[in-house]
Amino acid sequence: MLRLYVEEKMLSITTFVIVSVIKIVIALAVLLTAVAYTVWLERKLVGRIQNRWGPQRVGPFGLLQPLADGAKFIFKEDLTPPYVYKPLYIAAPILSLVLALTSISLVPIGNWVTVRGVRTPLEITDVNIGLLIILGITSLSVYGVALAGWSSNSKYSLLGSLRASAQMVSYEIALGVSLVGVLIMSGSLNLREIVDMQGGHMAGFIPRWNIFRGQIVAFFVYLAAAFAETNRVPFDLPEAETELVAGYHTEYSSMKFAMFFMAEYANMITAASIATLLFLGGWHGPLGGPWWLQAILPVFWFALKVFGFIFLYIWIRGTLPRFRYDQLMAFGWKFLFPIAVANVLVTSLIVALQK
Amino acid sequence: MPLAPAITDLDQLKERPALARLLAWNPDAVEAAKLDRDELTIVVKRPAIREACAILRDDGKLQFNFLCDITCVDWYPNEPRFEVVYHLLSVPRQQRLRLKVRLAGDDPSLESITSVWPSANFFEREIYDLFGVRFSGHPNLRRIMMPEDWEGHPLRKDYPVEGYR
Amino acid sequence: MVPISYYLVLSAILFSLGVVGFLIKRNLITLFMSIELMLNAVNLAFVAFAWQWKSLNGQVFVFFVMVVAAAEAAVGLAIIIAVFRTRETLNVDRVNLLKL
Amino acid sequence: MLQLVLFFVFGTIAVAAAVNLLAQRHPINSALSLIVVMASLAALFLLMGAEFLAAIQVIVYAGAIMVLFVFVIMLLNAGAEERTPGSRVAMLLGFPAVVLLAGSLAWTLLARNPRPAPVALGGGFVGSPTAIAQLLFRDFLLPFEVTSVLILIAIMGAVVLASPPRTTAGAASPEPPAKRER
Amino acid sequence: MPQMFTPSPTLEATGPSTMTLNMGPQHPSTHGVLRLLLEIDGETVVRLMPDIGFLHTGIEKTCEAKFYQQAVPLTDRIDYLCPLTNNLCYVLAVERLLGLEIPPRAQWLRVMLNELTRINSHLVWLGTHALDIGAMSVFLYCFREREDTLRIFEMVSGQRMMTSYFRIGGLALEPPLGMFDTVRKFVNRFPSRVDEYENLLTANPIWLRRTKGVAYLAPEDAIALGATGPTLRASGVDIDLRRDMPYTGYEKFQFKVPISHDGDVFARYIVRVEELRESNEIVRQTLEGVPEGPIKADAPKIVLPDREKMKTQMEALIYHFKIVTEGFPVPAGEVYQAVESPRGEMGYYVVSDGSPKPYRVHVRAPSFANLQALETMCKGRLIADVVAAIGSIDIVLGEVDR
Repeated sequence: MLRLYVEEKMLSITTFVIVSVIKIVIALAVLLTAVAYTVWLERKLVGRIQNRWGPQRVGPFGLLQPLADGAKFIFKEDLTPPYVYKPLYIAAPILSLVLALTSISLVPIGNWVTVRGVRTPLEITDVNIGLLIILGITSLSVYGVALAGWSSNSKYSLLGSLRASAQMVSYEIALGVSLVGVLIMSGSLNLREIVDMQGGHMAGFIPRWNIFRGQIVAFFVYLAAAFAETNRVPFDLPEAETELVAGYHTEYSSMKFAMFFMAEYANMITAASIATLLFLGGWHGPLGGPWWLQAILPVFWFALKVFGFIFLYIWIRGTLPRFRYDQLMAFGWKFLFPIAVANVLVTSLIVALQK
Repeated sequence: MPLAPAITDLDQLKERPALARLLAWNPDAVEAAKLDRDELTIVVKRPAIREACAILRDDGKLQFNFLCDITCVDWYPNEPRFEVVYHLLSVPRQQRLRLKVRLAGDDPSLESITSVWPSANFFEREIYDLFGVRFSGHPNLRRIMMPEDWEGHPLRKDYPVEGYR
Repeated sequence: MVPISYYLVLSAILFSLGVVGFLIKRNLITLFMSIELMLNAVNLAFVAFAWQWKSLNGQVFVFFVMVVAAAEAAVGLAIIIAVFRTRETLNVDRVNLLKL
Repeated sequence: MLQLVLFFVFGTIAVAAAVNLLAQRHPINSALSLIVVMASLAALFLLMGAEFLAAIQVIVYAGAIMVLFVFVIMLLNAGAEERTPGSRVAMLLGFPAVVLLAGSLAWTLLARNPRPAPVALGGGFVGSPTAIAQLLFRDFLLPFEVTSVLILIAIMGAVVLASPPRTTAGAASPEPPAKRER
Repeated sequence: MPQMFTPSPTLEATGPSTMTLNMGPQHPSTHGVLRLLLEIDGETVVRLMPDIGFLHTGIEKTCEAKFYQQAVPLTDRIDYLCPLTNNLCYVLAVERLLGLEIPPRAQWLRVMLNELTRINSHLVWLGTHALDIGAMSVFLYCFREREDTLRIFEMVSGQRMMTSYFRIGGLALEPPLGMFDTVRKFVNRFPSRVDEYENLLTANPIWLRRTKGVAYLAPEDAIALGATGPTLRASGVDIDLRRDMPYTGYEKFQFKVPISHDGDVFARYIVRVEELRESNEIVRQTLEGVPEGPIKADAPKIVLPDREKMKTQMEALIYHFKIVTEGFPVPAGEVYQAVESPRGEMGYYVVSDGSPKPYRVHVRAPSFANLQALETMCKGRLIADVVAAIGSIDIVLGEVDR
């Protein structure tokens, strides 16, 4: 049932709508800014890894670089090559971006807050099958890639999108199975409940995060699968620029290309958020303090963990070469998937024995 | 280091193994020979070039198993106009040998040696492209450097350096 | 407050559209999609009944239908690929021999 | 009330997309229409409290099965469908028959004049994952296991059918390096 | 409807399930303007046809219109990653035609700079090869060291890339003060930098998967297809012209010739990385005891006089005028001079008819011959392996097309 949480503390459905709209606007603004600065962070960090400065001309430390990039994308000529299948060619990047932005709406970033008597969760909507819906939306994002490649009517795009759709569908399985262990332990699909399960400490000081409670294998499976789902190095074959020019978005330019670009980074942030929520204890952190600190700290811990994950993404990008396509498939099916299944078996056995 | 004069007398060079082998095979195939600046050159008659290459490659003592290079020199307006030059290398013996075939300007064609060394493929295409020398039996004799519809053969001496205007 | 019959009528309409598609479409893949549409219509009916009787059995059946649909799609599309490889067409009127 | 509005919205979308499925000539458009049908059905499932099924509908149907369809359409580069005499006959005979079928079904269903089920938004009956799992792994354990075997067989069948005839060997592994030259 | 441009040649698909893919000339991994026509079945390469000539500049023809000494700067442009090797090869060929003896100091410097050029070229290769396979950072690490070698070239010649430093009869200039110190610093630093590259690649499992057993070339195939240099040595054929047919004094230096018997991309990678270390050792040896003395041969009619002499001595001025305006005649004859360039056997075939202009200059370009081996390497493999194979044979399109 659509549990819309029209609770007693919420005054009416009107308040609910108003609060939701405010939250959507804020979330979108924050997410898009985060996307822009993830790009900046990536360029800066990869630059440092490679002995160069990265962006530093636009603003202090190149901090205004995302704005310059955005302006450039907007004012670039928007080429539509002949022979493309236009409706889908235009729809594909929009689909990609919309799906990437939608999935973040189910990600809680902190506890409930009460503002002027209106109590609301720190996310756009709290659904009790949140994780499943996120998985569903992510599974739909294949279409953006597949349709972009197909409608471009170019061989490189087609090869890229065939690779991408096969890769994303394959790794989705390993990714889904890697989450099952956590779900067995928490017994819920609600992200908020999963995080609540991870509060507190074991043996006095170890946080009760899932990663410390036997899900470390699942975490690494999720890590690898998430890299593949978001088409990042070392699984960036769909857009392997040395082989397929730019894969599925070879024929795209200007804002349409920017949409794919933003979708990729938004997906990265979503993947990082899910990893944080499911394995790294969400917004739980070590510090206590006065009430105002308690209000801010969860969001801070959450952001810190997401940042750490994204840092890992970027670090690996600067370090590793790229897999070959058949090796990628073999890695997903013959290595990650069995490990994930084994993890599910072991976890369920342990949980069953404990009961 | 003053230059020693080139030896062009066939009799003086007879003891050279490569030349001796070719003479033993078919004395008519060898047109001339020259030893100049420590480099042995054997001029082979046109019909014999492919078999001469095969013999030099397969001979157990000579082992000229590596084809370094094929190129061409245009002696326009002299006749015979073209000289196709083959550079062979014996990897085990570390020796080089130069073979030459002289071709008349009105019929610049000879047998391809791609069946002996597949590596001759590109070199012969290049010569065809830039000199207009045809190689019979070449698997894919097309222009390689110039566009398909180019007119003329740029490395010929009657082709101006600046190109036709 | 939606009457159960509305759901059933919607299900019937979708099912009929699936049947129409199966009859008039000529592309093997589209035919296949029409079958999927019919299965979906049936799923809708199942869920509607489950809702009416407050019994989850109907939903479990939808689950099984989905599994069968997935298996069917995998095998069916593999057959389509095999057919396309030999006939080089997807038109059912031209794929009228059982032998590959 | 809200439920009725949502029903009509998603029901209309579903029917429109299904009609579009039939109207489109190119299979990829049909496939996309079918995805829309499935997504709106998922919304209807939510209205009826089948939240697990709604998510599964999106993940399995839209996210996996239809991706397979789109993938195959891309792979075979299937063009627009052509009209043949056979399709015209099917159109002439099929349409009336189907209209008859749909009409009789609708009449039968509506003539019963059932009571509206008095379930409010947010109320009791929920097909939660836990509830479904308990049913699935207790009462329906045997069918569940049978379907898993079915899936396994389907995977093998698909692999056998779709793999190309064994003419070209795949990427050949390098032979052992030959002896040194000298 | 806009007209589609169909480039020629074209490749027709031979089977129902294959399609043709046009890779290049504008493609990120074809190292310039190579165009590959691929016929692929899925992602498996069925046929591969290189199409070259996009960079054809007619250098051989231009040389025929220049004096002998004027052709030296043209040779820089043939292989723009190792200009000094090209200089050396051409200059050696002309010196052999002339029968000219080169003073030992010039020879030592030639060896030193030639090996630095090899390091420079291999660094570009390593960087781009790693970039092709997706390892981004190695590229910039390699270019960091390449910058050092380019600075050394700039020190000696005033130019970073198109140096034209070797001249017929010696060198252009006496190397500046402090040059040997700079080289010594570089040589001492460089091995640790090679370790750094190897840390990122050699034991990296993904790198190993991408390179081991990929693009195999059997030794007999390598010889038949005319492959030379590291490509040939990685297939197990032990030949290195520096050791086996020494020129310009290479016999005075001790070095190993790395070979491998695996014949795959990884073998070529290992051979080249070892060559980086060996070249560094050669440079280190050349630094010990560079002989003192002139840097130009004592041949006033051929070698340009020093600036100082030209301003003070009448004969020198006359010779200078004559060399610059009329060139110098070269005895008739022909010479094929081969050197070991970073890519393989680079040969210059120079024919003289006794005039001050070369009658014919032909370049035996290693990349041109190595490129022929590409189809054998890539048949039946995946597109990604084609990229790895192109990187591993290290082609330079300036040299392929000339």
